Amino acid sequence: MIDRRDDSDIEIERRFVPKAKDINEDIAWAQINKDVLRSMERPRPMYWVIFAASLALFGFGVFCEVYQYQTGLGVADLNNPQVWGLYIATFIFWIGMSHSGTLLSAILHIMHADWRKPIYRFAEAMTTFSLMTAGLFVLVHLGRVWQFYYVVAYPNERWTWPNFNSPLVWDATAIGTYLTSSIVFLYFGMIPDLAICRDTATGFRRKFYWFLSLGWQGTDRQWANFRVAYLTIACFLIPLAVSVHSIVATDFAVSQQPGWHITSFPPYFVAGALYSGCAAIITLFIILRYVFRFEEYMTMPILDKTCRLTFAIAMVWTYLNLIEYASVWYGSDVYAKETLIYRATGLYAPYWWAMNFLGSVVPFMLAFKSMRNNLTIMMVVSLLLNVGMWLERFMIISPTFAHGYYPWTWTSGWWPSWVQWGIVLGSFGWFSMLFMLFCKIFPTVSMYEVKEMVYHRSEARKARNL
Amino acid sequence: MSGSNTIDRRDFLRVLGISGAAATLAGCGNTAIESGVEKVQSYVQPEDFVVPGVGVYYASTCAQCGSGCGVMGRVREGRILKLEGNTHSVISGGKICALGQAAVQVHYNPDRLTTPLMREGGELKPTTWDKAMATLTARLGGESTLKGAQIAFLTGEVSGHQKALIGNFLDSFNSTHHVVYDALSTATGQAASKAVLGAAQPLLQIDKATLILSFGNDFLGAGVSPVHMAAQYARFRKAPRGTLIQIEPRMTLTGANADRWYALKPGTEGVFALGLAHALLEHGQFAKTVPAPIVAALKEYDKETVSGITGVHADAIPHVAGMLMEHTPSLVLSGPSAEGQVNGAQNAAAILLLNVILGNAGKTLQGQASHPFPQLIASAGSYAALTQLNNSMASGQCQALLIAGSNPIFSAPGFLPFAKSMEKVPFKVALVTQVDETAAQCDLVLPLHSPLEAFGSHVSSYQPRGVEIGIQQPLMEGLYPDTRAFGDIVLDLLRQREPKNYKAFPDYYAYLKLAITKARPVFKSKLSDDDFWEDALRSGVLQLDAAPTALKTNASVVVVSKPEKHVIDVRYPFYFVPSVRADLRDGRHANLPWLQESPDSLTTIVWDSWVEIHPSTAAEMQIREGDILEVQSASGSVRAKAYLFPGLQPDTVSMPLGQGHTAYGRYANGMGVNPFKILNPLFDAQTGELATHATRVVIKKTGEHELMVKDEGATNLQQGRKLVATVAADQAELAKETSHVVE
Amino acid sequence: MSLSNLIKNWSSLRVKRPYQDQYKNADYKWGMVIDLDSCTGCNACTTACYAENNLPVVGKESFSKGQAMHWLRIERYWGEGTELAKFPDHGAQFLPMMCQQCESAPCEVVCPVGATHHTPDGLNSQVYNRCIGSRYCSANCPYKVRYFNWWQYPERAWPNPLEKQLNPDVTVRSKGVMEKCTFCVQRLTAAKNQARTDGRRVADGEVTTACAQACPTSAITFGNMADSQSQVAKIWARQQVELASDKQEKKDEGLRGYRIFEELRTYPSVLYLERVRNSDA
Amino acid sequence: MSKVHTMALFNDFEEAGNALQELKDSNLAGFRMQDVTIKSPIEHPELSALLGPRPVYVQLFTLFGAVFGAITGFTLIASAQANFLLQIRGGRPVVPIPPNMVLTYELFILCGVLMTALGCFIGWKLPGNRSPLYNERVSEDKIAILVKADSAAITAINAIFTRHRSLEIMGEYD
Repeated sequence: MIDRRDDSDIEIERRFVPKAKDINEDIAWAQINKDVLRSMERPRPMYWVIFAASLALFGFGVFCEVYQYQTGLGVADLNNPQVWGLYIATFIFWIGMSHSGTLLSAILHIMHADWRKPIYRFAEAMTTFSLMTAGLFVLVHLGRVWQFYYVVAYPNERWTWPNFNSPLVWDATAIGTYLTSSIVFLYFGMIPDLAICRDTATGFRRKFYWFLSLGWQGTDRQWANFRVAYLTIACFLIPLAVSVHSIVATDFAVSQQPGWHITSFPPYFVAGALYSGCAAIITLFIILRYVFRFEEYMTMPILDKTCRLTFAIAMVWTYLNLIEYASVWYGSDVYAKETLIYRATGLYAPYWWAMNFLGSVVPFMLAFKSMRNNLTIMMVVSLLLNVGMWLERFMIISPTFAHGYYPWTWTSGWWPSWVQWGIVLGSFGWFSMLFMLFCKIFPTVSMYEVKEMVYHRSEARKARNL
Repeated sequence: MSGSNTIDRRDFLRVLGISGAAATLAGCGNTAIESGVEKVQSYVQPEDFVVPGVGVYYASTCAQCGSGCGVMGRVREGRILKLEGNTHSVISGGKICALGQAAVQVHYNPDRLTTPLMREGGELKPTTWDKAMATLTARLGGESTLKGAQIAFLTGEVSGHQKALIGNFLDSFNSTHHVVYDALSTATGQAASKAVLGAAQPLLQIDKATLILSFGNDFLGAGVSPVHMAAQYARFRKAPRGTLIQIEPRMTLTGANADRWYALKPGTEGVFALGLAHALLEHGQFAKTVPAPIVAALKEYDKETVSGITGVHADAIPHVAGMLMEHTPSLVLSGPSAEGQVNGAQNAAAILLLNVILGNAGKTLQGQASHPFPQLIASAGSYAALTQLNNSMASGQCQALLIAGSNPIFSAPGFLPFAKSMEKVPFKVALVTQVDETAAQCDLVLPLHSPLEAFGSHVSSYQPRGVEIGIQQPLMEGLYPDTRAFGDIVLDLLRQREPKNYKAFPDYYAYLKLAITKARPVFKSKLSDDDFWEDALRSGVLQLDAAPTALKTNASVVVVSKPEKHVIDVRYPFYFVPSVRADLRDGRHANLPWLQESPDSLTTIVWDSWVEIHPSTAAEMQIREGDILEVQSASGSVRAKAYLFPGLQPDTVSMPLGQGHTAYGRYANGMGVNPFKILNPLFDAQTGELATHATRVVIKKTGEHELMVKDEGATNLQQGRKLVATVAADQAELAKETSHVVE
Repeated sequence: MSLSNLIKNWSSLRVKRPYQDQYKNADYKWGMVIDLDSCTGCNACTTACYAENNLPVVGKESFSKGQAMHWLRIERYWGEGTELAKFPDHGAQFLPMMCQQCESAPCEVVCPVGATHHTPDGLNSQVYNRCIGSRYCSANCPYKVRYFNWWQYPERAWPNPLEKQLNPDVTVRSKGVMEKCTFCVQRLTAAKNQARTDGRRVADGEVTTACAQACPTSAITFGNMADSQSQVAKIWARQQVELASDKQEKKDEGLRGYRIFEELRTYPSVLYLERVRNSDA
Repeated sequence: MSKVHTMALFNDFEEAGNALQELKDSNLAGFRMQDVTIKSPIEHPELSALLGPRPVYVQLFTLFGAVFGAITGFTLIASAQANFLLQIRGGRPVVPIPPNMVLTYELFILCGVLMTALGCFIGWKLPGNRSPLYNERVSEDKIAILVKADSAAITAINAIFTRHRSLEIMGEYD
């Protein structure tokens, strides 16, 4: 079944892949290894340029944080009542970003949707790294970072414990759990591929992969245990991912502030999270497809499916968003209603309307096949969607502070200082840095699963032809 | 050295003083200790009443304003930490105002003057006390040949034995030029009051009144003895609850607490008052109270005319008149906004006339008890006195000028060339705790003890009940070795002038102690002199029960001219009303960070000056809050941010006094602007006092905009929340409530 | 052992507060009454608070950024509704607002490290050296009366020798911690210790807060509500305001007592008496 | 008699399957089906089915982990709350149920996941399940059959392999 095709030319220029063409079942497995491993070879100069850029961005963020650490949070121009500013907004943004990767991967894995296979690896990596980024903001926003470990429940002679009633502690636990499980999930899914790397690599890298691949040889026993374990973890991850963002939502829903104290917040947050996550997947999909010449694996039909999924989620989010407004509008909580009106008409109106436009109108671009087939448009749209999602988080935080219960502390104008912006930008630098490193150290496409995919498809075809 | 008691006290203070250094580690973040600036020392046999970690209270008297409130200072490990009201004092009644609280910041102010300064080569340079005193004695000591008007002593409101000492000092030059200048002087009002009620400073029995009608009198804020007045006000508000009606161009703190507040055009208070008088006199029962000619003259003051002139709705006059008739006894007060006019005395007289008509004299108005030591009572400052001084300086007549507790270069109006005239004086000495604009122009600047470090006595010009002499005693050892007490310096000079009379007094303490103990018989004390003295120090006050005296009212002095509208100068369309902040007053307290940061009661603005403009006017002129406006009068102009303020007569703009210092330390310099400088040379026709509220200005938009620094948020309304609920007086069962006001 | 403790005291660990007569048998429950008819908005109390509690003066720039540190602020309103009248005919509305020491405080629930909690004598305490500065408490405070140390004030607020005025009984807060009105807990502790040594309960009027002590019109009354004979207890009783209730059924007419945001069920320990105005005037 | 290993590489699953089938049917002396191991680049359940039942115990670990996590989670949190000195917060019960449920839930998942991973590692006989023969082409696209048998049987087995077009036979010969 495996025909030896001469693939001397692939090194030089990309093979032509027709748009509608899904993954080619006849592709040589060796070819798959070659193509994927090629993406891990010595990077091109452009890589270093971009890497340096993100490093610089991260460096600036670190500088801002150090300055803030030394001087006090005053440099962030936060105040009473604007106590959180961009930090918590961006924290939620990154947490949300982290959701699609693992969650989708897990769901699709259970549903045996094989089109997941070429794209889940980088999606899960994205999850892990955006979680690590989100974690940074938890620290950054603290007044006394150096005491952060007070949140950890560790036995001590004073019998003092964190306040388990506090949603922040739930956050810490949930995010900790989620990060650990995500890493385990990502790593497990990678072991067979690491073995492949081990077998092809030389020198230090060989040792490295030899260690990581835990002596994987693809024996039947290994495969059997692997399948069960991987599936079980996937099952755990689905409720976990949902719980994590619901808990982030309780940070607000559990509190008493108008505009936060809303029952529909947890599902609303989860939807928003999936939404931004999918958008991010599209972005990275397009980038990787182009940079690593993965046209054959990250095929347009897969992108198409992802886009349609994103559109569906966008509509769910829109719905939840609207019922949140509706429930507030028709509810009897005058303060919440006041805050809602303030969002639409007050100081933050432009951002609020932009958020609604980007979040609910722009996704309709995804409804059209012609659009979905145009990589450039999809790139732009996916980025716009994430801008919208960031604004959503910003619109949850600031307006409530600016127009809460207490009229005396209503703020007439508030804008974050350069330190805040610096740290926010730094987080993006940090994320892309990690992600770029990952792309060069680990296979961004799951080779063994692509093999499974093509194998099963060709088997199916054989069956049809009989 | 001085008598035995002194040694004890000084010793005790010294002991505390040493510990003062050690104790600072307790609170202040340890910086001074760690950096080795201060050493930790253990107590060497501490006095048994100095317990480490236990605060001890000592009585003294507050010198922040002229009210002479008795205070208690909390001293711990030798540091004065906080002031509270002294319950022995009838003036403070155990309470204290923001000003009083901030006295500790006068004492601990980082910008305090710690060494004498002498002018060398045109600028002030630090020098030693020996040099300073040498120069001083050379000019004003025994050999000095200055006579009479050649020497003048300029002070703010000063009383007690310091005042006596100044008098004696000037006597030794046959000079009577103790010039008392108070930028916020109420001389006009006092003159009118003397004429109509027979007392310049009658006792106001606020708590006895059932209705108070106040024409811009800010007795709760920047008035005379605000703490005492506040306590009275509290009782006034308890059942049966009295009603307060305030009529003024710009809402004062008192106005903000009124049951009914009327805005009227500045300067027309008299007209309004006469309108009320007219309305009242139409009722027979009041007919006899005033001479017929006045009644006749009042005919022209019908409500329409009055309304036309004052800008108050016509119905207000019969309404208020009706209230006055219903509620007796009532109390009618005049205030700065009425008195600071070209017809100020007339206004005040017309206002006080209402008291005569309503027969409040003897009920809510009484004469102060006769004082056994009138020479100790604070003499009222006046603007006239300052102009005289200015002239004698300008004419080159004045050869030596001593200044204490007064800062005319800052607080005198811009048109008065005080600084220039001062240059003509060959020898100018300032005695200050901190260099201010005036001191900066002097040839010799002597650093004083803060009021918390020095002995003294205070006799307020307003004695609410009987007679009270406030004793001021040091609450801690001097912070700086090179500062001296005011009394000691003057005494030094006197010892040189008149050795035979004064050599008995090694220092001001001895002088004061003797003076007080000599007064013992007056207070009918059975104690020995020393016990009497210690007792005075312990309680902080000397009190004498004395009944209030009767008032001899005289309605006939009231001049009732034809009511006439103000002529409007089109170039200056706005009335300009300088407002007095209860905390900053005339600006002498602008160097105290607590007061700078405590939001102005009505605008909640901090650290700044502003121009108050009525929202409707602002809307017409398209002015938003924070727009920088230029306020220009015939005599000058200042720039400040606009603040939309509803408690304002729409043709009026108002600016707070007290800001705009240029040489008064880090906390005052560069904060806001000084409206004193744009006042016009307008004077009260009768007293010749400065008409502070008569200036007219024009507002120019500069196009610049700045964020207003205030505590108030985006709204100044309750937005439907039940934050400050208000209930109608007849709905509240006040009588059943347990009153808890300090009597 | 903790587990046995858990099992032994399970029922007591499941009690919700506040409940009827919660402080009936307690020695202390600190409470306050503010008579808005007496309050003139003169700022004496706020300054007293600065003096007593080592509040830093933040300066013009920080104040303009909304970083003021006044534990006790006096608010001035021009009206109840949303429309500004042409003239404030009945004066301004002053409101001294400080931590309401809620019996069911929203801030306490959300603090991740339990730096703020409820003391047995009914105070909402703030443990500075436990605080990590997440500012969640402030975010969840309906009254916005919690103040955060945005800067290292010990380094900038008290230039020598101003630091000599600092009250040794009160710590100077470092950057990054939350603070708020404590009802002058240092005074309360001292008084309680004194009383304990004398083997008695703190007498009414023996201890009071700096603001109440200064207030020239005695608009503020402070005391121990557990002592039914105390001034505050009497006023609360007279005003028929129940500490543990979120809807006050008042038997009599003409009572002025109310608590701010009662409907949020925070159960404040500060009782306000309505401002009175003569409507005929 | 000493046991030795031999491993054959196959091009695809069919051939490997046939080879296995034949091995199974040929009941050679000194050879047991349990000693056969398949090494493949992707999982192939049908093929491993030929090897007979090889149970997996990972789920048991999962179950234990989940239960353990839930129970200890709640107990630890609740008893910590019970012993915390600063107990009363916002009028809530000292041991509130909803928050503890949330935390219990998280710990339930965390322990579940970790134990699953552990279980899998144990299933792999980590550390050190070093199988003597391995060919790197397995990780590419080849299927390998590793057999452990008496050296006598080896030749027969290799014969079977070659019959099924095995690309290459590796072995340890003594």
